[in-house]
This record gives sequence, structure tokens and C-alpha cells, in this order.
Amino acid sequence: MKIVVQTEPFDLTAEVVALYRDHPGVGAVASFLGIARDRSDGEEVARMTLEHYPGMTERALAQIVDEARARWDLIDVTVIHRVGELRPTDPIVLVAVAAAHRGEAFAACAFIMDYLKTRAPFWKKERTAAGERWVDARESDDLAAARWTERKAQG
Amino acid sequence: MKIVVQTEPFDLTAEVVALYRDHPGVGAVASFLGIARDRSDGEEVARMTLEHYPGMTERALAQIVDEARARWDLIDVTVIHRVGELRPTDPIVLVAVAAAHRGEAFAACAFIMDYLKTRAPFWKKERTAAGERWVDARESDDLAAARWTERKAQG
Amino acid sequence: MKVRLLYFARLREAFGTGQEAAELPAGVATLGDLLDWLRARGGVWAEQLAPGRAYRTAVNQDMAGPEVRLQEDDEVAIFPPVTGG
Amino acid sequence: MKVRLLYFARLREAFGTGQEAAELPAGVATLGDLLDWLRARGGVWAEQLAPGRAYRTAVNQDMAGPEVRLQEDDEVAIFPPVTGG
Repeated sequence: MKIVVQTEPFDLTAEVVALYRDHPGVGAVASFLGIARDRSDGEEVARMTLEHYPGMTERALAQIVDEARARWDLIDVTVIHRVGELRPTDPIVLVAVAAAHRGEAFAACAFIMDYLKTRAPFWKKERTAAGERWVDARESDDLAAARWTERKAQG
Repeated sequence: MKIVVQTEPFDLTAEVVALYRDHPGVGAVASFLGIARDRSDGEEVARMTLEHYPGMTERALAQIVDEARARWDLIDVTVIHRVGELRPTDPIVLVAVAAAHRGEAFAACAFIMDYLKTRAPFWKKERTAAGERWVDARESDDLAAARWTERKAQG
Repeated sequence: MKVRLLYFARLREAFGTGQEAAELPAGVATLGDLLDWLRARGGVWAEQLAPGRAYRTAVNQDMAGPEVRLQEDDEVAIFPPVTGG
Repeated sequence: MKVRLLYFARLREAFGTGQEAAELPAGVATLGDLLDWLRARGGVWAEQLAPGRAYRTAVNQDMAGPEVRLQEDDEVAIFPPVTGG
């Protein structure tokens, strides 16, 4: 399990390969890359700044990954979240999940993203032509996270 | 849209970056990497050979991707499937889906994999200590594909 | 009517060939008729294509069922259920 | 009782500080009491922490509700709903 918060970019191939290279039982790696967009709520975004709560961030991410490992049979998981200043098309977050089969890998990857969006202490501030603004939390993210409390286990 | 059947390995980072680099509206890339395992039905697998139906393979994959694009709002999709001889820990297939938001990207990526597993004409032959054997199709793959005909659209 | 027949994977090995050009006799109009005609060869053909055996069929690279009518120069493929990915 | 208070994002900017060491008066026993005590400062404190405003609280880096009892040297954080990912 690898959980990192960093300002630097990361190497997608290196991170994914590390999940299966030494585990010949891995048949599936589902991964998610979150990317900074150039528009948000209809306005053009020139750049954004990601703030976090050092210490709690890593702790919250580890708890989310532990919960995923308790629900599904996973072989390894990597979560990398960037902080600091980012521009459109910069990767923000990588969640990569290795498992024997694709059902577990897909479900756990989506689960970790949904929980990360609602439980990990990161905050985005966007710079638009109108100035800076803190991004509001989305109800759709709360709904996405809530669906996992209804269906407890799935392959 | 990029659909390729090839014997060579592929570069995961290059394929994923190509999906969002020139599309600043992409906020999410969900990707799936299928990897050759060292065990299958309890037996150790030394290597496998992937056969396909040239022409129909690309056609079937294009139809699957078109169906995904009709169901979800996607920005770009790449499917690369390897054929020929592969060994444990070799990547077999990459499905990468770029969308504005993660719900569409995750759903479409899982959908394409489920349909690929049941509709794209590839066949695996495994070499084990007991000799060579053709892999049998799995009922679980049929069930995974069937669930998409029940729930037509989701974000 | 002349058609091109393709066989893949387990069926290719069982039939000992991956393709053949076939001149279909009068009366072989559908894919189902073609399968009956192949079964009438007996041996591995009757065995591999017996009712209840798992195989799939495609005409001109689209999945097709036994009711599909064949046309001159069609490409007809017979293969096991797929196992890629 | 002495606690460490942390503020993040919009709240950090509104309060003009990211952290403070606070000596809590007797009677401030729970996280809810602490929030009342902060609101009693008036101004941005009363405004940002008013009932109905969206904020979250954590004690020692775990999400916590107003019923949680505070202890000496606790790290208490107040922040807006998260927006990472």
C-alpha cells in the first residue's frame, strides 16, 4: 500500500507497474486519474491551488484504503494526491488498485475515489478571470459516497 | 478514439496522456489494465498465446466503444489489445476512458471491459505443466455483460 | 453459392484448417443450413458442431444466428466463445 | 485545558490564521462547547460557525462531532467540506 501527498507530478506507468510487477497473481489494475479542468461552474479556470491538512490527509486516505481492502480482495493499492498550484491538464490524483479479477479492482477504485472526495481533507481554490474562489463541495459527491453504505459488498 | 490490436507492449503513460493533453475539459480518466496471471483454474501457467480474428476484432471493439459513447458523455477512448505470446505479468489489454467527470469514465471503462470479454473475438491458450489448453469462457463474464442491459444509463 | 469459411482457436485445431473456400450446394441458404451441411461431413465436424456444443458464428464479421441468409462471397466464421481481455 | 486549534481553506482565510493555541475556560468540555466558545468571539467567528453554515470538525485528525469530549493537548481542526480529488 502506498499513500502519498506531494507537490510533484508522478509517473503513471511506474506507479501502475509497481503494483503488479512482483505479484504474478494480479490480473487486473483499475486506475483513476483526476485532472485539473479548464472550466468549473461555467467559468474559465486559469489555475488552482490545492490545500490540505498534513497528517490527517494521509490518515484519512489510509483509512479509506483499509476499508476498501476489508470489502474486496485486493492485492495492492496506490493513492497519490498532489497539492499546491496546478493548471488545467495537470493530474491531481491517482488511485490504482490491483486485484486478481477486474470486478474487485473496478469497485474498489471507484469506492476509494468516492470516499476520497468526501472524507479526505483537501480543498481547491480556483483562479478565474473574476478572481479567486474556493470550490464548493458537491452534493453529487455525497450521493456517490452514500451508495456504498447501501450495498456493502460486491465483486 | 483509438482501437489497436498489436503484438508489441504499449506505453501506459503515453496512451493515457494522449487522452487528456489536448482536451482541457477532461477531468477524469478511468483505465483498466488486464494482466497475464501465473495461475488459472488452480494450475500454474508458464505462458499463453492469444489468437484473434483480424478485422472482426477491430470491428467488434469499435462497436463496443460506439455503444459506450452512446450511453455516456465521453471525451475520448483508447482500447489496445495484445495478441501473440504473453507471459505472466505481461499486460494484455488497456481500456482508457476520458470524460469530464469520474462517474461516466468509470462506468464506460467497466462496460467496455465487460463487453470486450464476451463479444470481441480473442481466444487464450495456456501452457501449463500438463500441456496446452484453450481457456474456457466464464459464465461470470456473461453475467457481468448482462447487467448492462438491465440498467441502460447511469452517470 | 461460394462462401469463405473461417475457423478459430479450438475449432481451427479440431478441423485442421483455419479457412476454406466452399461451394455450397443448392438448398444451403442460411447459416443454419451451412452448419447442417458441415455436420454432414461427420467426424470432428459433426462432433464439434453438435447441438449443445458451445460455439459462435459470424457473417461478414458481425455476430450472426442460424436464421441469417447467406450471400455470394460472404465471410462466415465459426469459433468458440471468446476469452480475451 | 489547553488545545491546539487548526483552521483550513475558507475558514483559515476568514479567521486570518491557520492555527492557535487556546486555553479553554472551565466548562468547555466537548467539541460543541468549544464551537460555542469560538462563536462567542463574535464577528467572523460567529458568522462562519453559525448554525446552518457548512463546516466539518476533526479531533486528533479523525472526523468528530460536537458530542466528542476534549482532552488536554488535543488537536482540533475546523474546515469547510472537502473538495479534493
